[in-house]
Amino acid sequence: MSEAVKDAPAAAPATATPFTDRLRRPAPYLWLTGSVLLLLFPFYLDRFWLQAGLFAMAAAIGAIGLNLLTGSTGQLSMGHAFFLAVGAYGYCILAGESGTENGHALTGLGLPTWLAAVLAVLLAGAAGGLFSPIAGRLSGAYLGIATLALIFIGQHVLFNADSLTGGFNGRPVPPLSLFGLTFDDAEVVVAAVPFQSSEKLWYLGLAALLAGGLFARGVLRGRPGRALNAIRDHRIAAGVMGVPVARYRAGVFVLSSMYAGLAGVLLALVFQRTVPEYFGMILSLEYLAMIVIGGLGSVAGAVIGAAFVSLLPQVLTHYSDSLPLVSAPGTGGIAPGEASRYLYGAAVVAVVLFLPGGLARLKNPGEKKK
Amino acid sequence: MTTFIELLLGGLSIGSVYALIALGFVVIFKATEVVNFAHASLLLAGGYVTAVLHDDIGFWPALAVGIAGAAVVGSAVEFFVMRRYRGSDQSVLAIVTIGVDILLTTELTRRMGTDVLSLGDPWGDDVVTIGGVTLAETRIAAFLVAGLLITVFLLAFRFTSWGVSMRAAAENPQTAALMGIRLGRVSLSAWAVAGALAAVAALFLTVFPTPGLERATSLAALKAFPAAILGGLDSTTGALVGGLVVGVTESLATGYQSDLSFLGRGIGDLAPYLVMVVVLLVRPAGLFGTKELSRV
Amino acid sequence: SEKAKSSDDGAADKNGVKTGEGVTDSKITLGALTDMTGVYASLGKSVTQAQQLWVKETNKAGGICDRQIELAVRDHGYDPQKAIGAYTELEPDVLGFTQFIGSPFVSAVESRIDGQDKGIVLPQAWSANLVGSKYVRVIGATYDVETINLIDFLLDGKRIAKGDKIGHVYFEGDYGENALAGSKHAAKEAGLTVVEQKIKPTDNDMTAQVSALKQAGVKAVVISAGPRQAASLVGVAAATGFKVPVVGNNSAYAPQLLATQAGAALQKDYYIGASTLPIGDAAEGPAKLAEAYAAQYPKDGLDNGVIAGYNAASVFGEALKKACASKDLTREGVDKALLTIKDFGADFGIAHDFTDPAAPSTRQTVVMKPDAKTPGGLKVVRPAEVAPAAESFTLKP
Amino acid sequence: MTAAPAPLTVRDVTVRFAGLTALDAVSFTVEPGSVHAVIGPNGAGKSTTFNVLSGVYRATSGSVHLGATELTGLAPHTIAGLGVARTFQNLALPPHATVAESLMLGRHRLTRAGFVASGLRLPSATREARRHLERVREIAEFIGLDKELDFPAGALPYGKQKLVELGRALCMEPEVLLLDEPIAGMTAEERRRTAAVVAGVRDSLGISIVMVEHDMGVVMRLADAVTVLDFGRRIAGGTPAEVQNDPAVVQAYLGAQE
Amino acid sequence: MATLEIRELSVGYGPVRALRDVSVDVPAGAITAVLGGNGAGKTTLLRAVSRTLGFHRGTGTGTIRFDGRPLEGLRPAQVVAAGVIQVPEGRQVFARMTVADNLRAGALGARGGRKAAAAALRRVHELFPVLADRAHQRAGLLSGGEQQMLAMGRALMAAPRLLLLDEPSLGLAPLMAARIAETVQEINAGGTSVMLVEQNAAIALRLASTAYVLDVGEVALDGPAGELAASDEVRRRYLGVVDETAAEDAARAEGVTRTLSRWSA
Ligand SMILES: Nc1ncnc2c1ncn2[C@@H]1O[C@H](COP(=O)(O)OP(=O)(O)OP(=O)(O)O)[C@@H](O)[C@H]1O
Ligand SMILES: Nc1ncnc2c1ncn2[C@@H]1O[C@H](COP(=O)(O)OP(=O)(O)OP(=O)(O)O)[C@@H](O)[C@H]1O
Ligand SMILES: [Mg+2]
Ligand SMILES: [Mg+2]
Repeated sequence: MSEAVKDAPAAAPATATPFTDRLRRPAPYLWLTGSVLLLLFPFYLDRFWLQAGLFAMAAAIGAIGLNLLTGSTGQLSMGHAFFLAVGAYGYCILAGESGTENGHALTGLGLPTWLAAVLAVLLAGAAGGLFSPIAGRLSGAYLGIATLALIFIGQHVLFNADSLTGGFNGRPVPPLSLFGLTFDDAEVVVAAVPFQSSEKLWYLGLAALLAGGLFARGVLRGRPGRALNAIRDHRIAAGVMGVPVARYRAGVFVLSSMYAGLAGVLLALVFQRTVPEYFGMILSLEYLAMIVIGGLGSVAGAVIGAAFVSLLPQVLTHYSDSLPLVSAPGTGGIAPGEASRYLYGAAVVAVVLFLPGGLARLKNPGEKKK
Repeated sequence: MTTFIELLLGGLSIGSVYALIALGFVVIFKATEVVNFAHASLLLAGGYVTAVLHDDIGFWPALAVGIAGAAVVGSAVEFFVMRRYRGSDQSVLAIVTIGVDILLTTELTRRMGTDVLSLGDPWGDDVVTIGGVTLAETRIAAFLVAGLLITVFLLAFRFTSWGVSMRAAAENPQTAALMGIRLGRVSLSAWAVAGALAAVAALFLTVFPTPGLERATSLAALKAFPAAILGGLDSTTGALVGGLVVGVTESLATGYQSDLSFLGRGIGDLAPYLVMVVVLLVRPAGLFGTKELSRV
Repeated sequence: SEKAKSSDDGAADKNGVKTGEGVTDSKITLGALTDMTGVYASLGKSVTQAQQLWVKETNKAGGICDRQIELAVRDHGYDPQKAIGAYTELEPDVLGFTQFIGSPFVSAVESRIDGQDKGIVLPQAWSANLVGSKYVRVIGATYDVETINLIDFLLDGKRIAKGDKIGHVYFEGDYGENALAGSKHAAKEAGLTVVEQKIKPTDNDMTAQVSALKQAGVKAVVISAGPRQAASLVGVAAATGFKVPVVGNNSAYAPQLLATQAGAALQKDYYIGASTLPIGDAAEGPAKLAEAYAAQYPKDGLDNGVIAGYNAASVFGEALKKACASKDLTREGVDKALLTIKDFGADFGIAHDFTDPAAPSTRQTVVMKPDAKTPGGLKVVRPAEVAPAAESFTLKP
Repeated sequence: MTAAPAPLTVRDVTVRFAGLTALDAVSFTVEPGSVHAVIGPNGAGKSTTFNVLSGVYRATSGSVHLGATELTGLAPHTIAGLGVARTFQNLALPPHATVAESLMLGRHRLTRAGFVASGLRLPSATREARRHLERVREIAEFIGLDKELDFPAGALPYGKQKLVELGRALCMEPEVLLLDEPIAGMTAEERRRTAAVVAGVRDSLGISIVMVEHDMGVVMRLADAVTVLDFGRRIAGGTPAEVQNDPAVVQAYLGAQE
Repeated sequence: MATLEIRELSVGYGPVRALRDVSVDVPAGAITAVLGGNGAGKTTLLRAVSRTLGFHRGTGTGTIRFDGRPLEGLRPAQVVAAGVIQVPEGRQVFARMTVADNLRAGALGARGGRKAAAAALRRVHELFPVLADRAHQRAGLLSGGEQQMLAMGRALMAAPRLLLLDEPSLGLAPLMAARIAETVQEINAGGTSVMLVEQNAAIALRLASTAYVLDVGEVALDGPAGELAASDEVRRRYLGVVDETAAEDAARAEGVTRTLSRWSA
């Protein structure tokens, strides 16, 4: 080839190779500072903030899963909350002991809690697999609303299968034990700081989020990710290129359900009791908002979006006394609950408007979505 | 047997209200390919305007203003929000409408407070009895209005240039523009029409036998989702049939819940979704929807 | 770090009053976890405003134990995550909670309350599932007991008799299912049959339910749902010529309903039970409160949430006073004080007894009837009374 | 890879759509290692033939065999797995993915990494990706796309996009390559270059190529055999020269030569 | 006189410069051809005229006047209303609508009344009988060539004053391509000016009176079509006329020596 042809094009966009990608990421010390901060939080923040952070971590895990499905494969799902419920309740049923509570009989298998957690995630995946006749065949709005059916079915089961779910009462969540460490409220003093469930769970949440994030990133950057994107962009062409479309659609649905299941287990551990009300349609919509706000198809986006959507109301309520505009409840004016909804609604609209790639783009505007 | 007929007719009558709501979804979807989650809040807006005005200016003028008001709100949503996203991914747009819905619903419920508002309709709690079966007059009105509006839109979509523009704009905005179609005007009109339809639906959703308009009314509007999907998101006929199917399913499942109690009680809400899932398994684009078309 | 353990309990002020969380030398902070933007917004608003009124009055009268009362309010909008978050946030800084709307959320934190936090929580929910905790104390008759009393009212008036069927339309969830347990018990005692109709809060149209109940031939209907459902049920029943009495729990009515199409029907043959007198009652307690409330919040209507909220706050206040007297304003001290309150709140029609955590504070129910002419829209038709079937009923085995 | 490529046999394939017979008992055989052109007027059924061959459409009757393997009724991805690759007449490229990614998609059938291996970044997956990226570069260079590897395919001009399609199909290392109008929308010079690529593929890889093309010049130059369709029926077949002078073909397709 | 004047037009898509100072005239009643290789900017030029650059996030500077009236600042629909109709690249039929509805959509921008539309429809059916046969089929299911015919027919429904054609013969069989050429000539004879972008330079240069050659966003050559057709450069690059030396040149420049070996791993 002639020399002239080898000249790089004038406006070469970011290269796709992982290596150069790594170079473009913020300097390692930024990561280091961030990690150290995250690791130190339990020593300084009180339970409220830790719990809020844990909610955000669980949401982030769930959002990563949804983003695999909706962002990367173009399969709209409004049934994510259902799989969260499967994870949360699955864990309780598998780990809980049989017995009676408030006069209701509760069935539990009493498995070791770590095993129950793993099985609960698998159970959520299996639930996703059961839905694959639909998930493999439908797309777009039809799939979105078909998955809405899961929410209604789920809530119905949660309320009615008393002996498994505890009905409206919910079930107590057995604390997780891992390597002899139990994530309950029994105090363990670390560096003169009493560690209760939130402090302990914090590290568990971080680990789960990190693992989940890295895994999803690997999937997206690898062969399956390409196949998923191809299905999103051109279903028939994907098939002709050798991608088994229905199997991949079903597969990613299962994977995303497993992420939801993991998020559900973590949420259950934080809540310490499962409540059926939680796993409703609003929750599913919040997850959708997370991935759009953060950026469709990107792992970092899911995390950022989840943090945003899940922390915003908590922060606003917390500071409701000192924020202008927002008035304390019962004094007339805009209640913090309302203010946070205004903000959150406006954020969904505005982020998409001004940052078409989501908040994740802010960090690194040049970077390709992924 | 009379119970069955009573439940059936009751289901058809509430079903026609769902059909009206579903029609609003269908109009937006046909014109912009967007699933409009903000429809419930348009409904709330229309109902609210009617409710606050009827005491002062009478029911019919209030309803007219309510319809116009909801149309204006719909247009405003299009003009200030949706227009800026033209060409974005379908699911992104759907999620944007969720954002809009949150904003509108919060504002409206804040205004409504905790009241139950009456729309001041002239039908009151009058009923007609046909062969031992009683039906609320409001529901008969709803049935007639839904049938009429759906026929009108069916014809409009098929035969007017507005309908052609709308479908063209939905499918390929750029080429539609090359045909001289004013995209802005088309989608603005779609949103305005959807708003107006929502206001009409709001009326029928909140008059007797339901007590009135209040903050939870928008939740009831969600029942139009399975209706729209079941019928086919881009089909006006589908909206009608879907609405009726949902109404009847819900009514029968409720009425016979004692006999169905092995499924757990209170499956009235759930049954339409189950029917929807079964329909989708057989017909992935709903009963009357256009199948996903693709050839290479 | 700040979180590092330092012992701060057991501190005592200059008067020798022991203090703990939520109490300083000049201030007692109480929490209120309410719903002013979600499904229970109308209840939450009245309860909260009434409690704020109580705080104001109490502070004006010099506070309690030389301390001003402060109410920290968090609106969770009936969202579990926010509710639990708000509890976690306020718990370290308050002495206890005068209000916690949403019994599922109360259940969710109950093990924390009983296990470690040990602050008093007065939920605004009347589910029997909440009874039994030393710290979570339900004020008033629980839904099951209330329902038994309501059915007794019907039996009393000879509206139904042995062998009849009664319908029960109830919400999925805590409230409805607890009430159902009551009606089943009452039915068993009186030889009735219950025809169940379970609904969801999104159901606003009771046409199908009425059809089904009519077909089943029920002689009366119990409704354990929201005001809207009650209005629709009563309205449809009246319009279709299904003339049976309808009784509802205290949450199945709101005065705003009188302005709707169902208003007339509601005033005919609909009865509501509650553990307080209606706010519009001529008795001194409600009358004084109604006046003060109307002066403070002229724009807002009066409903029974006002009494419920005010009553709960006063109970807490009474416990604080007793705790102050025994020089112990810690959570433990207040709890001990509450356990000695035996006969409180009779101004609102019913005296409450908090000495036994395993029982509701009362088993009496006032039966009322909607009435457009009284403020608050309710008038008493049967004063506080306990049905024999309710005397010994317990939900928990 | 297989030493002796297999013939592709199309026997009596009929495809009917509601009220329309798009293919009517069409038969032809593609000899191993040859370039076989399918020509005919618009709507004759050429793309439909491709759609049957690649499994996108199901034949109403008739059969397709690759060697001894029956392709009829198999799913598209299974057929792709057997080594049949194709391009699309109307581009089917992901708009935002880079050219490199689009080409890597072509490697799908040759690679193994699944959700678990990719998610855990097992060494096997990483190694595999690296090796195949290398090959993708090679192919891109071969068809003259090496400069565009990092561009989003959607922003390339039409002609380049057609090349990406060709490259993606080549990346599947096919035994049979189906090209639907590979040089439409190119200037004469670009056509020549693309034709050279196609010829180069046949010569260096020895695979069978089935090509739909309206540019008779290119068909004449490249094709070893030609099948002519009209209204879904095969109206002629043979060497390019034979076909070119067939009066039926002239009348239905070519028109009076200039 | 209806003339299109493009002056100093520069267009960019984000960082990509697609056109640089391009000036083109389409005289009234004439056919003007624009040639150029892939990525030369032909489509971009047409987009700039029809004001649809915005759909591709493109921005431009320079002036474009039609009949002396500046087109900048108009919306696409207003350009159509002025009588400028474009046949987009790559067919772009409304796939889910029927063939008949596609044609109706084409008539939306027409200025004539119902009668004119009926006449136009008759004419289109005459030109492309298959469109009449398939009137109720969904356009997305047509074959590639049939879609191209539909795209062309749709534009004719609008009775344009200036027709912008982006590769109208793309994917058409030789017979049909000739038919299109005739049609273009006929339309032109009826008083419609035509700006023709074509890869098939032979046809384009035969039809056009003047031609422009774009190269990487700039006008490389322009002049009467006959003259251009005779020039070596155009003959070699666009007309496919290969003489000995040119072929050798080409072979060297294109690196035909490249080979691909079999993947063996
Ligand atoms: N899925 C389908 N449904 C209905 N008709 C179809 C379908 N696919 C193809 N057809 C019809 O079958 C006929 C053959 O189409 P095909 O695409 O095979 O033609 P072609 O030979 O490739 O033409 P071109 O050269 O124009 O691309 C056309 O008339 C087309 O309209
Ligand atoms: N949407 C777009 N985004 C970014 N760049 C674009 C876009 N469309 C075109 N370009 C770039 O602009 C330049 C001109 O493209 P254009 O499509 O106008 O070429 P063309 O002459 O029509 O080519 P072809 O003959 O292949 O159709 C090319 O370099 C192309 O990559
Ligand atoms: Mg074809
Ligand atoms: Mg072009």
